[in-house]
Amino acid sequence: MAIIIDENTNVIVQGATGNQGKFHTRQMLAYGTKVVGGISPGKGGQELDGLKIYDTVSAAVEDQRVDASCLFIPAPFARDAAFEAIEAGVKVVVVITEHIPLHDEMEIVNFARQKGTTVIGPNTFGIVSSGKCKVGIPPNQFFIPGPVGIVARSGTLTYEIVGNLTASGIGQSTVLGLGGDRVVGMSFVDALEKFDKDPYTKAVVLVGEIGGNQEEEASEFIKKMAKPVVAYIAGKSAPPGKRMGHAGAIIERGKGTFEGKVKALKEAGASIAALPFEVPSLIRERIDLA
Amino acid sequence: MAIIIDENTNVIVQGATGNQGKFHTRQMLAYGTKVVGGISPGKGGQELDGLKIYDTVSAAVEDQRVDASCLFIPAPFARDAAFEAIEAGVKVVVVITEHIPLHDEMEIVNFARQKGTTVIGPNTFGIVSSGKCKVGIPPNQFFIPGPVGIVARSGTLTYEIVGNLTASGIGQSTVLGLGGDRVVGMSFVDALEKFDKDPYTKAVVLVGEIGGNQEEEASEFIKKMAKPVVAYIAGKSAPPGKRMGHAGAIIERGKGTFEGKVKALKEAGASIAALPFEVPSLIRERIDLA
Amino acid sequence: MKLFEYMGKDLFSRYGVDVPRGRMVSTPEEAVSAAKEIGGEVVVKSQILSGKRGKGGGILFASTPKQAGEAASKILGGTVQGLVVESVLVEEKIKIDKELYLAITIDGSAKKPVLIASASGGMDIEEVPEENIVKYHIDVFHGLQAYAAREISRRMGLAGGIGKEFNRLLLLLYKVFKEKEAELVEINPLVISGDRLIAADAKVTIDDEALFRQKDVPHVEERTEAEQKAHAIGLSYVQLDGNIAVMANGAGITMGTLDIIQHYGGKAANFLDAGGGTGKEGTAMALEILLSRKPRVILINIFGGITRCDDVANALVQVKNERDIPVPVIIRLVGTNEELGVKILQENGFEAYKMMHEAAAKAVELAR
Amino acid sequence: MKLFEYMGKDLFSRYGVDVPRGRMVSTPEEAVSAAKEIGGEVVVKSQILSGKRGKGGGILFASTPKQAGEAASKILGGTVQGLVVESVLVEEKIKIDKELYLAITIDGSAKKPVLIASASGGMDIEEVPEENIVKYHIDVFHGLQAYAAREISRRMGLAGGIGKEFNRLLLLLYKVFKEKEAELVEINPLVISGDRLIAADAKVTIDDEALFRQKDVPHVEERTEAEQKAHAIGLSYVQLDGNIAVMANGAGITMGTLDIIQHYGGKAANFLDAGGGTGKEGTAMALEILLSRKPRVILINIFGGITRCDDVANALVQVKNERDIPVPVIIRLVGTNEELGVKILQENGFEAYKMMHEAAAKAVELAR
Repeated sequence: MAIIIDENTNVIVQGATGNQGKFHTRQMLAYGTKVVGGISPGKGGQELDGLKIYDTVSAAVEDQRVDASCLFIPAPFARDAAFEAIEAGVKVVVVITEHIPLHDEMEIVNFARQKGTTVIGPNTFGIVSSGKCKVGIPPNQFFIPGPVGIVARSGTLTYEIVGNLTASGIGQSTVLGLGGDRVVGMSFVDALEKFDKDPYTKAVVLVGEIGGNQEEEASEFIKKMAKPVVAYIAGKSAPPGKRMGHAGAIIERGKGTFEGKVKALKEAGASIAALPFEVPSLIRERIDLA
Repeated sequence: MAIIIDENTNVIVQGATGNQGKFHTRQMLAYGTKVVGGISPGKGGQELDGLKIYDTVSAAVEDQRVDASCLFIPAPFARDAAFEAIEAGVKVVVVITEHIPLHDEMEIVNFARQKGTTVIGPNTFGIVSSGKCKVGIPPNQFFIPGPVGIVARSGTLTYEIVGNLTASGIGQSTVLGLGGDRVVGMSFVDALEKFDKDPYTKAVVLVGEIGGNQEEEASEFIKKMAKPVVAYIAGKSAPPGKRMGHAGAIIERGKGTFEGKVKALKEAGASIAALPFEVPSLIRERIDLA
Repeated sequence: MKLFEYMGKDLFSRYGVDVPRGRMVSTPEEAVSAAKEIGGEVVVKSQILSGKRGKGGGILFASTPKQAGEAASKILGGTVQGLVVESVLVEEKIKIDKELYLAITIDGSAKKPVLIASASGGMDIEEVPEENIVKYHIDVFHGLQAYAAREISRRMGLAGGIGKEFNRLLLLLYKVFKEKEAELVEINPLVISGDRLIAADAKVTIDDEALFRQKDVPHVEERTEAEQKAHAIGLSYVQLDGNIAVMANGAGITMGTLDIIQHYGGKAANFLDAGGGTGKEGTAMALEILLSRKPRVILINIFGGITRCDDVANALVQVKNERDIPVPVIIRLVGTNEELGVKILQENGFEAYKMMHEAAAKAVELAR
Repeated sequence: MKLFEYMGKDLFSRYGVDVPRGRMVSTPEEAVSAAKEIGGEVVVKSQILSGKRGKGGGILFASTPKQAGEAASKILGGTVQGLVVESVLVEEKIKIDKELYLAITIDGSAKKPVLIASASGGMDIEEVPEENIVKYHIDVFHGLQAYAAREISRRMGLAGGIGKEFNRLLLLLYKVFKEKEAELVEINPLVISGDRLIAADAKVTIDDEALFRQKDVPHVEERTEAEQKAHAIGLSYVQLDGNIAVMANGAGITMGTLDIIQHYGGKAANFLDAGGGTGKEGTAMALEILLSRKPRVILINIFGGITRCDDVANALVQVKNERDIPVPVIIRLVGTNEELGVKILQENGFEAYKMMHEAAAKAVELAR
């Protein structure tokens, strides 16, 4: 088991014939993801390494079952492509694209809600259900199957933590990137709910950062969770009012501080890793890995 | 029993302090409708014949339970008022107003669908559950409780048929006006579904007219209905391309003809009244009124 | 409100839709100079609010300005499809590689705009088999979006440069539809001409109820004089060609009255829904409109609800006292204060009926 | 991108929002003539991208043009809230009957715009008790509608003429927010002055990511020179005030690196997320930016995924061969082709670490 995607997930790639799209489509196929088509307007009927290319998402959906779409679409056109996937009935839409305007992001997320679609991102590395399916851009080699679910706002920091876990022999059920922007489709709470229900996941690592109040909201949920949570929050040293790379990672008007988030998480019963490499040992404290 | 509204329905009137609104609010109260408030921006806190006036629908909803709203709002502002009621969570919105622009009507109806609201009208006389509740403008004196449900696109023609039924001693469970415009909230099918489930209704009278294909769609549903349907269709003599008063009553491109509708209804098993006064005897043929 | 072809094309053109170069003229002389200005072969098209102009002789081709003038003088002042032609559109004749059909209208069942397109253009869309038609319902809040345009092009089998032009056109046409609050925008035929996609015709109907806020749309009057008069005082009036003038209160009951007249073998002279406004002045004006068509008999059918029967009766009596009514008036009057109303009528020499079919039968009899 | 007050007011004014009459000037002389033109008492307001200007001496009142000139010369060229004042806004002094607060911003949790209003204006909204704040979430597709404006006015207790003005203002402000793709539009204070409702201040932040299509918004540069340089080549760079220059690949891991430096008692000179672009040229430019701040040590933290460690190592070596690097460079390099990368580094005199906290600890030690 895993959350959101697994070995039966049929994936299409929107923007499969662009540079980034082509590279990561090959990587996903190499990982074992069931990529069943690429979308590239005007190139319908062509093939990419044996992969069928369609002009539109509807054309792909008419042809076969599509469970998820991965978007490598330049920011100015990402809203349209996301709407296309949502409208066509694709139930998981992973928006890798960064720099999408906020008002477009709000429209994507609200349209998805109306249609009951799960949006991952924008500005995310995607999602990996270890050993089963990868929809997104993380390097293939770090992930091993195991009992720890990971949900994060940031990419390489997640790889860092996954690397530490894997090096310690602790595998991951699903690793999910919510995205670094101020408006993204899923929240920590959404992910924690799914992990709490997933029989294969025994503990969850929450990789948060300063800005917003997602971590605080997550804390309320963690109180009710059956499974232990280990959290690491980045941005302790960041000065207020500065965006630390991510649009969402900014302390504004005294809100979204490191201290506030850590306090809320601690009170909710989460273990806090002061440094990333402490995560594996905290996991071992909370669950029996034998 | 009855459909949509009954003796427990709390009703507000939007535009209660205008000429039309004031008159019909009094008529509804006289009929026994539980009118619990009037909405009139800028007049909140005032009273009309002892009825509380609120500035906004939200103010009324905060103060007490509101089940239905009746709109007497000039056409240019009707869309806004309908949105207000829908957004505030009122589940039945009766739009009496005529001459509302079509694009506004589409927005009202689609917003209502998103929110699960029933819209009756626009350009309707409203709805009467005989002896229990009236939301709209029909004269009070014609309705008597009984087993026949009536659904219609037109007003006075409905009064005519109700008058004939009442004169024959046949009462009505609920009399519902869908509205005469091309885009309205409810269809014949929606109403027939409700009547078919309503334990008090034994037969249904469908008062249709030329234009559109609602009657044809209704025929498909009538085939599956447990209860008998008597139909009268107006506009047999109307020439194509002319709007007979109602925006929706027009034969365009050879579609929506009298003949097509009658044929479909007959095939579905409905009894057809050639003239309005034949309705009561057709009802007697189909149900036992003893 | 329907727009003339030239107005529709003007509107399209302002939104960036490609239309043939052309000029609207109302004399043969103007047609000659328009043809000169345009150069080459031209088409002379009668401007009437009806389709099927080609079959009615309302569209002629001309190779020279002189011929264009001749074509114009043939058409102008004559009738096409029963309508008088007051102006013609002189346009460049475009090379036709393929004709398509494209329209956006309102689907009353779906309660949404629907885009209808077909690779079989130039003919009536009703005659095109369903499987050759692409239909796409448009979300009223999100509008027609770029991805939807791509999907429609795909279903139409349009690719490459023309596919892109078609995508662009779809978005523009929806913009016209939405911003102008149209009931219908139709391009038939939409012509593929080399790498151009040209709207060779333009049918635009603006929602009458939206005209109060559509100030920059040209005004087109399709109503007869009597219909205009009735509309001005809030009556819904449609001219028909029988001899029984009809007035009733409500659209449905008026239609029903007309049907009953037909049922008994009569023919109505009009549809007149007086709505709730049957006071003295309204009644007087309504009667004046009815009489202007010189009917054999007048049939009034009032089902008084909010309207009180005695008010209706008094209004009629007052009108009768003030002006001559040269034909019999048959009145059916029931509802609120019925007895009082009937009494007033009878005291003043009107015949009053209780059942509408009886009144109609009597009117038919008198009209023979 | 934040706009200066005068730009925000100009924008508001173009949408029909009532703002004080005023002029932006950059010399005392211009301030004198602006005050003359405006007449009566004026306010001289420093134009900086920060709030709390009043407390910082950045807002002065003047009764005469001469005083306005004096006020301007006091403020211009000086600093307010740590920022250099290059221009001042000279405005009519408005009569204040009451101060309100009004803003529209984006609620990341609700994923919707939220309108925030309070009858307690003039102070920071954070200091206003929650129960005195009206919050209204706006549907992103339907926008702020007239009924919502009426409801907000009601909750604000605003009735009569001012209530209507407020309704109108709400719709206008949302229009600015939506059309200009703002992250924030704020009026604080919003002043009731007789029957007028005047935006006495204007804070507008436009979404940086939308600037590519927001062509008519004035450009405001808040970044330092180094930040601009980094931004131009796609690096995410924030200047800080420590002495350990940091470069990593990814926003989260860069933040994490900064945190670890602080954890060990060090201070970072910057945040620099090189993203995936750690090729030779990118690396060279990034290093140049890092060195421009004259750090004691450079810490590079690369977790190679798609990025190959040998590529990173080679890029570093090449840069080292081409230019002088006057400070020690500590590198943490793991991931794809790690062994090869580390070998290249070590052969060229770089110290390579496996764990990021060890590398950070070493950098802190060297920076002491």
